[in-house]
Amino acid sequence: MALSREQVAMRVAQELQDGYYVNLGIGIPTLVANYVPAGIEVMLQSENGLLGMGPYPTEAELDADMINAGKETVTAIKGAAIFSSAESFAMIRGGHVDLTVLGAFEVDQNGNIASWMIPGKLVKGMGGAMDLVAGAMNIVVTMTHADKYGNSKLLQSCTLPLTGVGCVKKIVTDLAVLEVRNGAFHLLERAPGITVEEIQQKTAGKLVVDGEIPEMQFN
Amino acid sequence: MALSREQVAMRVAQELQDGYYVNLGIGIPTLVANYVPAGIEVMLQSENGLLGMGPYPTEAELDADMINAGKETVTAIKGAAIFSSAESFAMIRGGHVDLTVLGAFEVDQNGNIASWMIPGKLVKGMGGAMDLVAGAMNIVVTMTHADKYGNSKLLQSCTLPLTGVGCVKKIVTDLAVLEVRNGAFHLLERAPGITVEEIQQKTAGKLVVDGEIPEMQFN
Amino acid sequence: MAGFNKVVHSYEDAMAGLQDGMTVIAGGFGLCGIPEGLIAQIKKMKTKDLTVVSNNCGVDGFGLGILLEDRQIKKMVASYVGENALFEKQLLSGELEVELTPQGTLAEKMRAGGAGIPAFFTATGYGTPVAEGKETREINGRNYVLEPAITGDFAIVRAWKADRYGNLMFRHTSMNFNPMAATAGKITVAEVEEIVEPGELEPSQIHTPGIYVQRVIKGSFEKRIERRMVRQG
Amino acid sequence: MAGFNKVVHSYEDAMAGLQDGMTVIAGGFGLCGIPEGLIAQIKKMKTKDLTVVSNNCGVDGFGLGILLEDRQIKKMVASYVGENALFEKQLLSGELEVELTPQGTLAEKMRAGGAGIPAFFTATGYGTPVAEGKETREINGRNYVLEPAITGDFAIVRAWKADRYGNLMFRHTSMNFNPMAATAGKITVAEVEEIVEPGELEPSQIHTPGIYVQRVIKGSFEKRIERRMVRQG
Repeated sequence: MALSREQVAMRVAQELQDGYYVNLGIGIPTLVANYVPAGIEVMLQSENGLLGMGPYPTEAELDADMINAGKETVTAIKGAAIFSSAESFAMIRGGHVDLTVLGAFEVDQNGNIASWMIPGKLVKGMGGAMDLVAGAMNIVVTMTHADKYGNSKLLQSCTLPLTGVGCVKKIVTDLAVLEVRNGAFHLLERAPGITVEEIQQKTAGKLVVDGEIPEMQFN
Repeated sequence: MALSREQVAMRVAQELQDGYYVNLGIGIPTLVANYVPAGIEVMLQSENGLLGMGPYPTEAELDADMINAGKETVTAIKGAAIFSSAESFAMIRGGHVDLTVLGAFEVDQNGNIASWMIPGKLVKGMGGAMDLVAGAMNIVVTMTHADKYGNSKLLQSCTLPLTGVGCVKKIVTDLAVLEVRNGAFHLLERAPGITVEEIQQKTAGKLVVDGEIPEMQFN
Repeated sequence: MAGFNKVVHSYEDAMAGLQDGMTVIAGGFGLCGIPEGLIAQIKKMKTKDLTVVSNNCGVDGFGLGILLEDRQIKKMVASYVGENALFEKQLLSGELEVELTPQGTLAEKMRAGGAGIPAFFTATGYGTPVAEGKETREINGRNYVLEPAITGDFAIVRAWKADRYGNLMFRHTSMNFNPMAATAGKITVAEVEEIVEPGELEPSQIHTPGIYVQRVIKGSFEKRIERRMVRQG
Repeated sequence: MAGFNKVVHSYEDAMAGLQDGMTVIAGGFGLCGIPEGLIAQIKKMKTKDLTVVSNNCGVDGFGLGILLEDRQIKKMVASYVGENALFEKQLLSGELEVELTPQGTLAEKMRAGGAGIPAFFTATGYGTPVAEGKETREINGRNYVLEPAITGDFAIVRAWKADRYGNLMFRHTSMNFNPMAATAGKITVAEVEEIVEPGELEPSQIHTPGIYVQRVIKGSFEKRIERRMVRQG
């Protein structure tokens, strides 16, 4: 069965390593913070200028001057640092953030990503997404494998305007975990109960299936 | 009579305006701080990262972590700001410093300045001088009008490697105050007792003498 | 120091000299850290044809959004807009021009403007619509886009504490774009929560040295929250 | 947070991995704000053929100057050198190569290296020997030089206070080049006067966020004064 949003977040959380600085995008990526594996500590970077983002505030802690990149009120952990937007993107652009998790409309087999603009629809802007995909060492994209009409979002070549080129390394969808490498999607894991055939059928780009593909493990 | 170092500094100090941010180079420029006219306040920028430089410390105030760009121990005035070298040169390069006073080996009639390198002698480096001459809105050069052999330092074209091109606006020497404009030195003032003829004789570049040239006034 | 007393006592004085067609760089991220009173003054002045550079354009009825009501903004340079219906309407009708700029590039363009760097290379936006018409170059095996700096006739920022020399400190994440915006204005106006005596701000903890700031005004702030999220305490 | 505890307890651990031929970026201005113990450790390791990037190269017997004694430095990138006789001697004999870089350009090259900006334009040095062999360009009527960024295999900095996450604060003008150097090392090592608990440093007053710092060591410092000037108090 296709994964729920929470399950996708749980699977992405398995990509975390101890000591990682991580930037989580809006939506499913935000949920990843709830599933950090035991024994592993990560520090969350919020691109509006906060390293060491904590949970939402209590009523007593609420402060209009303390927000995250999603413009939500937030807290800072002990040992956090707060800085300007230029410093924040120096970190991001300079490759100091270990992992970025973000959503997308489309990804293609060359690691290109389209996530910010659908021609004909109102374009609200790219925010920090272009900087994040250009700067992070390690990008994981979360999205549904196909749109609601069954059209694949894993393409030979993105059809929408790009957010970044050749930058996506890993994709976690509701059906599979895939690695982007050498111009192809390499299937690494299946969602529980999902067949390779179904993944193949919903992957428009080149899919490499090498040997037995294990099911994802959730503890 | 040719001005003393102190008199050159006193004359340069007349260029100060209330509210000016000023960077003073090593040597005679440093002395300018002693002659700030009454009723005028300036703030001294030291390019190692201090805005609001104060006097030398007392024995009690001495602190190895508090130095100026000449690597001398120094103090900060109330209301000073301390920052990184990148921030300091952002101020300088970005044109936020109102006036820079510095010494030179040569200046030419096109406002070029040579102040850091004499071929054949050991080259110690340009420090912040190239940034200062490229960045300040307003540059005053202090130097002797001629070298100890009587050779002019105000040339048609600099002979030494340059520090900056077309940047010098004003020169205060031991003999004269001159403005650099339209490819010529325009004589503005004479040192007391110095004749226009002597200045002309010691100026190798094009000198414009327009009307009666007043003597410098010291109060 | 008369020459360094940058405190003004009215919003009229704070924004004096702002004219039709000027470029205004504004600090703030969403509604956090915005100079509320200075924006209100621009509305009052009815200045037109402004180019506004800011990460966002406020919401309907608050922040930079209020400058849309009388069509004072001709062009918006931002990374994310359209949190307000009026913005959408003016954009779709062609009354408002928008130059979308990646958030980090926008921050760096402001910093570069203030720091005398006319242009810089960045990988951000390479191969995307952002790079169209711009010079690109491969450096050490990666592709980069050349981005020009931004400067403004005015910069308007909000700070927490200031002294009369214009030294500024920002509070928590209301810092965001404010320090870079402050460096990039020909005239930079800081609207602040508190004015303290020179010397009260520790020199090495000043975020924006006073050299960048021409005017300081004490404001009072609503500090509207855009997305109020709380947990059970 | 095991993963974020960056404190090491020996200088051997602090500089582990430094190898012949590497590039080391060092903070400090003159003898102010230099990582004395880390420099001593490099001397002890006898690492050779180093490229050292620092505003200055210390004096005879102190600071980076001690790395000249056993000819550990192959190339120096600096804005002002030669405060020591040994430096002069090695330079004149051709044993030591020097790349003189304007001070502001040097600071910006380090910042750019840390910030993922591979190159930037600056007016500094246009028309001078510094611009030789470099691309120049007229932008809005002024001439500029394209300067590439600098990064290092190691960066060594001195800070005042640190927490175990690597957040740093600098003291007075010992800040100087340290914040930029800290961003530009693949491995950045901070030698500090005091290590405090996370949370003791006010988040918005941290000069260098811990993300840039891989190792922290508590040092003790001589803090030699280069030009001791005092007035009668």
